[in-house]
Amino acid sequence: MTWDWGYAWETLPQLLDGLGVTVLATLAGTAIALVLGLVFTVMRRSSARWISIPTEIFVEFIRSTPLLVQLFVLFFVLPEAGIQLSAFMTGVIGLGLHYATYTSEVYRSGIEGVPAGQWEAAKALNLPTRRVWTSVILPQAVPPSIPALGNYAIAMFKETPQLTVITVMELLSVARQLGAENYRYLEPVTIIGVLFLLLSLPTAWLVRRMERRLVPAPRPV
Amino acid sequence: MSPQLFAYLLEGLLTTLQLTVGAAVLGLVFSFAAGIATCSPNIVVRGVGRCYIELFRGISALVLLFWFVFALPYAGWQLEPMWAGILALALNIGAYGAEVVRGGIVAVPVAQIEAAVALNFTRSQRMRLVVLPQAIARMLPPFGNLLIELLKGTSVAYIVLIPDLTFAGQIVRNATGDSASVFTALLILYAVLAVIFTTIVRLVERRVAKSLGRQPTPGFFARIKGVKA
Amino acid sequence: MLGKDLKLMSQSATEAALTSRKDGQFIHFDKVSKRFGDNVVLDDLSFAVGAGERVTLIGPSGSGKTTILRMLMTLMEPDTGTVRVGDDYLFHEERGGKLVPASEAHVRKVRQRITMVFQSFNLFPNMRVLRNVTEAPVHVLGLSKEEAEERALGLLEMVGLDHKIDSYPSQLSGGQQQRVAIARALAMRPDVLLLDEVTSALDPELAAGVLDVLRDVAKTTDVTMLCVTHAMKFARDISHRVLMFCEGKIIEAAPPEQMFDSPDHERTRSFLQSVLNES
Amino acid sequence: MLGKDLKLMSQSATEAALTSRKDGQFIHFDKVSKRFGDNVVLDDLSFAVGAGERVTLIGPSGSGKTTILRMLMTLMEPDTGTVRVGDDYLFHEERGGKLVPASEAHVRKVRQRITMVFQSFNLFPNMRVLRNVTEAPVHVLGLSKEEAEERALGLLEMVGLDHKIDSYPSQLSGGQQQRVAIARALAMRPDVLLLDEVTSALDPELAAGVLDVLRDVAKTTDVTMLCVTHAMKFARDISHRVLMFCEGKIIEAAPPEQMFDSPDHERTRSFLQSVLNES
Amino acid sequence: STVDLTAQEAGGDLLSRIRDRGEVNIGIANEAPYGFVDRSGRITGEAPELARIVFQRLGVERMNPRITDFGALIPALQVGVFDVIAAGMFVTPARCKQVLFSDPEYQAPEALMVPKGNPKGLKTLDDIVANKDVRVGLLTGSANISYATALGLMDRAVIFDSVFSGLDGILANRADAFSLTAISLRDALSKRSDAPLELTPAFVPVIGGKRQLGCGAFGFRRDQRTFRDAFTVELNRMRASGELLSTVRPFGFTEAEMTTLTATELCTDTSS
Ligand SMILES: Nc1ncnc2c1ncn2[C@@H]1O[C@H](COP(=O)(O)OP(=O)(O)OP(=O)(O)O)[C@@H](O)[C@H]1O
Ligand SMILES: Nc1ncnc2c1ncn2[C@@H]1O[C@H](COP(=O)(O)OP(=O)(O)OP(=O)(O)O)[C@@H](O)[C@H]1O
Ligand SMILES: [Mg+2]
Ligand SMILES: [Mg+2]
Repeated sequence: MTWDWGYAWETLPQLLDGLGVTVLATLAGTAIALVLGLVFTVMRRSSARWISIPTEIFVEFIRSTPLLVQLFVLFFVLPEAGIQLSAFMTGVIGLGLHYATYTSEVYRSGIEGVPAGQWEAAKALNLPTRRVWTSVILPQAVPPSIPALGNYAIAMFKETPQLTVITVMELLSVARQLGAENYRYLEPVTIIGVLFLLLSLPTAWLVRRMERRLVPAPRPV
Repeated sequence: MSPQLFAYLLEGLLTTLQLTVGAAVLGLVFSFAAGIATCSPNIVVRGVGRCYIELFRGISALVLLFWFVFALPYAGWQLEPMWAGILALALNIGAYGAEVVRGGIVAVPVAQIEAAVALNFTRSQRMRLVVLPQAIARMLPPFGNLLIELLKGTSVAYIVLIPDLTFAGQIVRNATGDSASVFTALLILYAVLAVIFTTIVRLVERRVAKSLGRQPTPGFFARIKGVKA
Repeated sequence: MLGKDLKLMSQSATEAALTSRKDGQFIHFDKVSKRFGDNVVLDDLSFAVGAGERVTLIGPSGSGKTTILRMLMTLMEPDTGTVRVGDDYLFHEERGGKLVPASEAHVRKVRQRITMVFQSFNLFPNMRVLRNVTEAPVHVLGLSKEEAEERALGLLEMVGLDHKIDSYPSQLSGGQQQRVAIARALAMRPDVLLLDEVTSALDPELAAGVLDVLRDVAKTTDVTMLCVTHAMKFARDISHRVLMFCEGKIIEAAPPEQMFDSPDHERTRSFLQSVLNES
Repeated sequence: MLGKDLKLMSQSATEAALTSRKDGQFIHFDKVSKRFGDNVVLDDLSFAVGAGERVTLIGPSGSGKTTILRMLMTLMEPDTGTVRVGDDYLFHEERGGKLVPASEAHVRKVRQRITMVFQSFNLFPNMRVLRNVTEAPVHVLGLSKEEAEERALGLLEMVGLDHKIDSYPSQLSGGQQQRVAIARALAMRPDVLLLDEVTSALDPELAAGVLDVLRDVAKTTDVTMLCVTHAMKFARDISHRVLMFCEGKIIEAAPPEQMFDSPDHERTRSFLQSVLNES
Repeated sequence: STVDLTAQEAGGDLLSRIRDRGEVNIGIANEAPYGFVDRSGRITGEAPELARIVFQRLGVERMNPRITDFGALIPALQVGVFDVIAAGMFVTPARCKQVLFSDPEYQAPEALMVPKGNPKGLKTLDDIVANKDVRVGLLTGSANISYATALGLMDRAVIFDSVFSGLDGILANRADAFSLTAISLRDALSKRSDAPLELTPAFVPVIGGKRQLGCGAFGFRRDQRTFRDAFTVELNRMRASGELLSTVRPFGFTEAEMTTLTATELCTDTSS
């Protein structure tokens, strides 16, 4: 089988539609992951163990099981519990929830990266706990986390094909459908690969530029 | 559940393990090759390393899998789905691993390299004797995370004919019609696998940390026991 | 220049001394022990410091000097024993005649009287100099922004940095950072000021500037000072009393002249010799 | 104990002095300049050090002392000017009568004669003490493992750490780590030993031990030493000559007695006063 | 582990190689009752059972089933992952361009799976076309997708990756009706008899005035005509002797599902 330009051209509009869904899901998922991750982090650091321990277990569980299976559960089991969300919403929530466990780790290491001396100085000044977080710790912990957070946004972008199992017609579902209809996978799948690269490369570049700005240049080895 | 269906699950579990371990080993090779390449003073070597990382981080493992299984045969060679799976996952995870390797190398304090210069080590001796042994200790925790990523990532393999754990789950689901318990079982099985992998990585971490005379960072269990500063 | 700002400080220190229970002392360590694993860091230690007294802690590395200061700052808890500041226990509360572990609110109340300056400055890198100094007065003491800034400007002028109020800490030299840290601590008008080797991360020339500032503080206020330092000349200048630590115990306590010129203890002698020898 | 190991050292230092070109000096800085951005760190600096000479560099923070040592160690290149060690240029090679930038191989050859001990020790945390000391002799000098270990044991005995050969650096105190670092440097049998504030990260008592070891080294070998330190007593004891740096220039050079007791320069006087004052 | 495809495309006789190997790889889609894994974990279904007998008669003793996504059956056949599609795949002219079909072993009318009581009153695909609020569930890669495309239903289609996802999807109100062959749906429902679902009476969809009679057959690579012919001969013998019906009857097939149409007719006859 050789590359068929005509077919590739014909499928492009549908694939671009799929790409739209993919991008939208990624953006919405990222927004959820950013907020929820911070919530998880703070809950995990709570001094009340009935909050911190269940959160820790929950986060660890979500983090170590496949998104695919979580999507199945959200899609087919939640409605039985009376929660009816659209397939797209389910996918976005699944992505956001899954990646929140990662961003939570990022925030955590950002917070741990703040030198102990900062906590001690804040205590020596008797600053109230909320103030310690908002004016001392988070302003120092969040900026260094931005590149890692950006990387997860890219990773999420590439996970969206898994939404195919819950009937969201994102990029890969469209390609599979086209392939199954026309029995040609080569063109749609290749186009997807290129589209992914076209989106992820500039994003990765941006993230690295940020990283370079935040972490002063290393040196020759 | 019948013994046969159980056998499917077991086989799926083994396939998942095989995929994970195979891709981890191969991915580790890619990681080090590309990671060290990006720290090379030679611009060509550095360029090749960077290209590999950007390309394979940018394409999802699923797309790679599709390519290897359904497109590559037209270019004249065909991989067993299992090998295609291992290769695709390894290429993908290797690109992430390369970033970890690079990060580990860059994080070794400059002072260590200066000390090695003061002792007149050659460039490659510096890398081999001083930088890498220290860098590896830093790489282990992120490598542990990548291993879990990989484990979960294998679940996409079922889409290209590789009968992994998720696939086995689908078979059982179709045979018994019982979606909820199959999904629950899958979640638990993956979590158990993840815990096993994490434990192994932490043991290695502990060993390496000890060989540097360091305290390893507290793990999950230590964390939920609530040891806080 | 100094008088203006520092007169205001520590109105309550003397007051505190008056309210102190029995012996006219302000800070009491009572049978305090602390260990890390097998390492006994403080060994059944008791001592007291009067209101307005300036005490220097000396002793070999690992003898527990920092531990004393960190404990007073509640950065560390004792394993056994009690610490009292004025009328209040620091880690305990009296409830129905019994000592129970203190609530966070209680600790915060007692801690309010104390503040600490660290070896590594620990300025907040995300805030400019002025905000480093005003942050706590505004959010802890409840001063208005204007009041806090006025107070901060006075103190920054005192430490010679009023022209740097808009710099970030990273734009200052170590000596400058440490002087800001001192101003930040004084802005809380503490009764007790803890200083842990505040010059040992600095070059000798920069250190001199910081010690000069502290001499001023010592001479113009009646703040209680606990100070760990290797700058023996400074210790001699400012302290009322020197405590020599060794292996978690105080092995000698005396006014500086006596301690430095004719120490009783053999260990003190050898320690002082090695410190004074190299310079 | 010392003699045994150190006699062997620097056979080539005297030799080097003989081969040195014109003025009997061993190290030559010739019109060296270095700047970072706008900051002129070394300003057209020329000076020379004889073989076996021990020179102390003093001066305020930022005056370029560390820069000199790092340049000799090839951790930094000059912007203009040349550095010569014995007969060889450090950053240049002579090819067809012209100076061209040196190849890595040439730099390695010249660098072989020089080694450095750092303020923060920089032991390799992944190697036990013994291997820290043997690693370079084995891999750089090509000694057999046995030879290298014999040499290392001798040196570790000299610095009083032969009982710690199986410890990791993280299990040692700062003073012990620095003594290992000195042994590690000496194991290379360098002609030139560079020391950059090797005690300033240490407590005074621990620092004393390290300085004692260095006194021994100075007295029992003829290694050329360039030494940045604030320990003036030590400088006076060991150095042949003291160089006072200020803003990238040498403003005064004299034997230690003269420099410390009657400095010519006003800047030197004020610097020495502030350093000697606090202790 | 690489296989040289070109050798086969040059017209090599796959059947004789299979005979040499003594083992044939068949592709199934895990879709009951055509080819699936049953409760006891055995791979069975009308197509694998028929294939087992036919291959035995062709001198191949062992059969190695490989399960895959329905949509991936044809690509996987084409790249040699297996030798025959034994999944009861419908013969359509479009598919005929990609694979060779044996004569069909059954014909199957369609049905709709709907919530119990059929609240939207749906009976055929035409009802779905008429009611713009209805979301129709389809199985990925199935012939129903081309029906839905022709009927302009795709913008309301919900594409499931397995029959049970479709069933769970109706239960979870992800779609209002799931369109598939009556026989598949009946089988799926039998495994979940407690589910509040029901089937509409079977119907034959009509598109562009033409009846779309789904006929399932075995699929072969395009260069394996001899192989296909040999297989078809044996299959038609079974059909004539009645053995075909008796083999598939346990899977819910009846005389009504038997057909004498040929692959050639199905490949040229209809067009959509
Ligand atoms: N968080 C900790 N965990 C374990 N050991 C500790 C900890 N903090 C202090 N120590 C130990 O307690 C002992 C006393 O420490 P401390 O810092 O009080 O000594 P110091 O007198 O201040 O010494 P230095 O002059 O070196 O600062 C040391 O042996 C130290 O190792
Ligand atoms: N890598 C660098 N980038 C920019 N500036 C540098 C760099 N290294 C040194 N400098 C600057 O060069 C000047 C001289 O530094 P150097 O370390 O030689 O001083 P020094 O005399 O050793 O001072 P100190 O007593 O503080 O160690 C300083 O102003 C310093 O900020
Ligand atoms: Mg201390
Ligand atoms: Mg320096």
